[in-house]
Amino acid sequence: MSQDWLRSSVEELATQVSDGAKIAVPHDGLGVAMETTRALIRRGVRDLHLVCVPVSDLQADLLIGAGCVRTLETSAISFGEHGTPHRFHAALKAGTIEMRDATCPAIHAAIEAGRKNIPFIPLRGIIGSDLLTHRSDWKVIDNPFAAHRDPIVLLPAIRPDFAVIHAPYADRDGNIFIGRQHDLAVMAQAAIHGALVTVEEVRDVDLLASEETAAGTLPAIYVAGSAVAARGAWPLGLADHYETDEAHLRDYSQLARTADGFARYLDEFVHRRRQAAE
Amino acid sequence: MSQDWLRSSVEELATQVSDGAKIAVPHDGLGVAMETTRALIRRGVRDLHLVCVPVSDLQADLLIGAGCVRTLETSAISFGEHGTPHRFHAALKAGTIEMRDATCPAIHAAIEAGRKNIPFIPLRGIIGSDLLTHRSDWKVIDNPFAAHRDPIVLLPAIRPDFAVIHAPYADRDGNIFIGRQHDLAVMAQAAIHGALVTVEEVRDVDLLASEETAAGTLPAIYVAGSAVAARGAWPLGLADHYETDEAHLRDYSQLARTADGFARYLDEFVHRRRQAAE
Amino acid sequence: MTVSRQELLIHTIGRLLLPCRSVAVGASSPIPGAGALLARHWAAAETPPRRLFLTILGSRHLNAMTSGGVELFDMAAQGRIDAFFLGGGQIDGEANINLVGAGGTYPQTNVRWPGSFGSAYLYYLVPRVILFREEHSRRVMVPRVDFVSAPGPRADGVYRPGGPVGLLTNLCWFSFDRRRRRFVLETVHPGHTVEEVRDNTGFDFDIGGDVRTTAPPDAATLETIRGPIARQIAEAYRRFVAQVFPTAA
Amino acid sequence: MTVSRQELLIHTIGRLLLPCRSVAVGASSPIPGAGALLARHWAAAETPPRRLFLTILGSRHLNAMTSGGVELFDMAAQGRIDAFFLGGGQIDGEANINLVGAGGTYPQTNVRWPGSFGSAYLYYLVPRVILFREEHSRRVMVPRVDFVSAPGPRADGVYRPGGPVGLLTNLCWFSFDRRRRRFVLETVHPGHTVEEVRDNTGFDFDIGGDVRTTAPPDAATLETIRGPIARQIAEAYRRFVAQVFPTAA
Repeated sequence: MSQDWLRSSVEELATQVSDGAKIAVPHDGLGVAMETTRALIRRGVRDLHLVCVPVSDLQADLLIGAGCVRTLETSAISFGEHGTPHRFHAALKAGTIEMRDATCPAIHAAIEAGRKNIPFIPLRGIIGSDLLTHRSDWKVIDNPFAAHRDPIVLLPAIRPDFAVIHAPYADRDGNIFIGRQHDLAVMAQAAIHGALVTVEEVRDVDLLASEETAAGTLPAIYVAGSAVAARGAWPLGLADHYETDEAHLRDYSQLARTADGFARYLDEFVHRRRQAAE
Repeated sequence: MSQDWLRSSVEELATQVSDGAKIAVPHDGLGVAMETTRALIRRGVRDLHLVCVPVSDLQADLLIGAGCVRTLETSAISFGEHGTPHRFHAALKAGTIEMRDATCPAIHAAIEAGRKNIPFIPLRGIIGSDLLTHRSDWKVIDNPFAAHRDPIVLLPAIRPDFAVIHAPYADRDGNIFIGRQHDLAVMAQAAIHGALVTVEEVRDVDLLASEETAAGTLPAIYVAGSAVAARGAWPLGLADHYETDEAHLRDYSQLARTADGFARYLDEFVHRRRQAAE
Repeated sequence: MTVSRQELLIHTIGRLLLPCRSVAVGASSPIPGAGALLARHWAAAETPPRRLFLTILGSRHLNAMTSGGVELFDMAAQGRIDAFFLGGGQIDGEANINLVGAGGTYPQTNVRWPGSFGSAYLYYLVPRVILFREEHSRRVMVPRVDFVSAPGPRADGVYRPGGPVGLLTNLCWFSFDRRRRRFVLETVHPGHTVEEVRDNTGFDFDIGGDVRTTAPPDAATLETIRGPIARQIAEAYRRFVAQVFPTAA
Repeated sequence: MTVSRQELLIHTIGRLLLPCRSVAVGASSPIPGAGALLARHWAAAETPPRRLFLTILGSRHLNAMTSGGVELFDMAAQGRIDAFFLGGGQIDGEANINLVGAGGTYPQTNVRWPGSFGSAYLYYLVPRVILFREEHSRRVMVPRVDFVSAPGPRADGVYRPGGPVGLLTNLCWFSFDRRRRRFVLETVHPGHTVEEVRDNTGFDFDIGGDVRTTAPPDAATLETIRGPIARQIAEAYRRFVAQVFPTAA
């Protein structure tokens, strides 16, 4: 089997993302493609529409700080106990990004609608929240199946150009093991061109050969390109493989307080590609 | 851990289904609960609303022939090369069942809407098909997100009372291994009370302990009750475990040509519980 | 070498599917399945090799999907299925197909077929739907279907990126002109005539400039069909292979 | 034995959750997580033992779900989550909560919090939402939130099978009267007073007939919290356990 799905490097993978592309990204622990993120910054991508499924942290803050993002759609940006997303806050204050605050199930439902390629999907809740006031792309209609008045929100489907993810391994045919993180498959399926995937390694196995592994597999048909990136989620973690590098996150949050500090961080860890010792 | 989810027998499991209940069933190969079906006939359940996800064969024909079904919602009833579903045809001719012809993706989408408990879901296609003419519960609206006229079908969600399925095994906590048959999980989740499950066996393992098996597991929270039924899909097959008993299906189709022949079949294989030699 | 009817159809389908990246085939469709395997075989032999994703419904190994039955329909909506096959108990000249029943008054039809399956959806969404029905008779090819499971393309403003490219039978290959909503007879299978097609077709159709004979497979292709393709398809369609390619089963 | 603030809160939450079949807890919520584990422990000790399904978001082992993040929201819609916890940078007297930001003009708020997460959905659908915010100050408990992430219950005809049962803070437990849309002070934690609650609350609230002192855990419960519960929660909230239950971490 030819491995036409395998790119020579993460840099090559990153060239598939054009300026202005809409990309969907997962949250910490699920396989955030941090090495791809750094490659995108190195190649100077601009005007991304970043859809966080359903939240993000370092990945969004880095891309925003590096000036790669025009539109941010997310239910939260949070470093948890590890600090504050200063670049996100600075961009909000400066008005340099278009902010689309959402709620987690709305992003999930819109991505699920994208996977079915239906134009919209209804969702409960939301009415009365100020989120709705600021989302002119969300509509309220009266449920046409109800006997009485029953207002409900309709969300337009999200079909990103790419889902950008990191996973433990690909098999010899380019199928990707994602385990129980079915959300990653939904994102890849919803994406017009499929998923751009980094993997820790390629294994000479067939994931589709057994029911056990097939159930946790993203089939190659949804993959627009893959590259090997060992520790490709670093400094974030990858479940069962490595933990989040909490010290690095705290250091980042300190540095990124100022534009200067952030520039130094980019120079050292993105452009000069320093990685913390394993 | 107490095994309060484990019923003493399939008969006990079948008592959970009341007359008039709406039940969702999968198609051949995915885990059709034939032993539960026979138990339902033995206990004389009436007025079922049978939702086939998305098609059925012997299970539907048996339940219809035995007079258990009031409403049949399906995209097809077919024995493939093994004969003709005579009891289904006879009931249609006699007008004793309400027929709701559908198309596979519409049943899937309505069940997915049931899982999200949204009242409806849009779906492409269908308009111009006579299916729509006969489904007064399906509506056509103009897509409110389109700039131009864009008619689209809205399907009401399906929330069955139970999903009725058969699976290879349960673990010690009542989690059910379903492999890559994610459809079974969706049916169970959409069901108001969850799934009634028969399993070939209970294994002293924890399916949630590894990513590999967790991805193919229906968690116990969606299970309304389980019972052990070895070869519980017979005469249908269970992937990786046993094949469809094609000779039995052909014999059934021959017998079920007439009401008398069908009564003899019921007597022998349902009430007197004869099973073909393994 | 004598080319069987099945081999001619498999070869014709293989050629129709060659441009595709992804093909899905129904559960009881051995000839389309074999045709798709042949197209996959050819794509893999290109320089550089090209991958053709193939899903035979119900097969465990010939299956690019991992999320259950709904995945096929979602893939089709995503634009990830380039070709699919549909048949029908009745097919009419506007490419309407009927998989439900004939005669009587629905639902109390005189004849009842299994049902519409996914036709009322896939017919709108898959760019290359190949109508495939071996029986070519006035019973099947009717002036007007009794029940429209899935309508042929029409200018009704309905979202319809897909539709039929043509109709393949035991007698011939018709293309379908979506704008004019008519079948066009393109090739007639060896041993059959335009006359015969006309006699057995209940609907009007057009005739292409010069109706040629359907091209049979060459010797190398025939060898491929009888060898590797027959072996690969044996998993999904055991009985068919035993009947048609007894040496491979 | 001295009961710590955390232990009092864990015990209070455990009692509130006891009637539930299924509880979900957010990713950064160690006290609610411990409270839920306590309720599960009690349920398992009943005769016959009763199973309480518990999902701590982000945990691998304390997790009843297998289909990814969307599953929590679908479960809530299905009616399979009986209780959940929400907080807020601001909470007002009508139980509106704000997780987005304060001051300035949205989106250029003076202070920005992470965002609304699932609040604008779960608040409507989960029957027992417990508002949990340790800091009890006029900065948090405001007359009117600056941004409504999720609105308190109101008679607006919106589908809302769920909503808040009350608000638990470092000072007290308020129930919430959905009909009157007001908080009712039910118990004040040991060492604190109604006066103190009033001084630190920016919104009006009602006072129940007799405001009692929040019941502390008995000795057996305290042992359970400090032993098995602390050990179980260590997986999900390592840092918290190291801080509060150093012997269990």
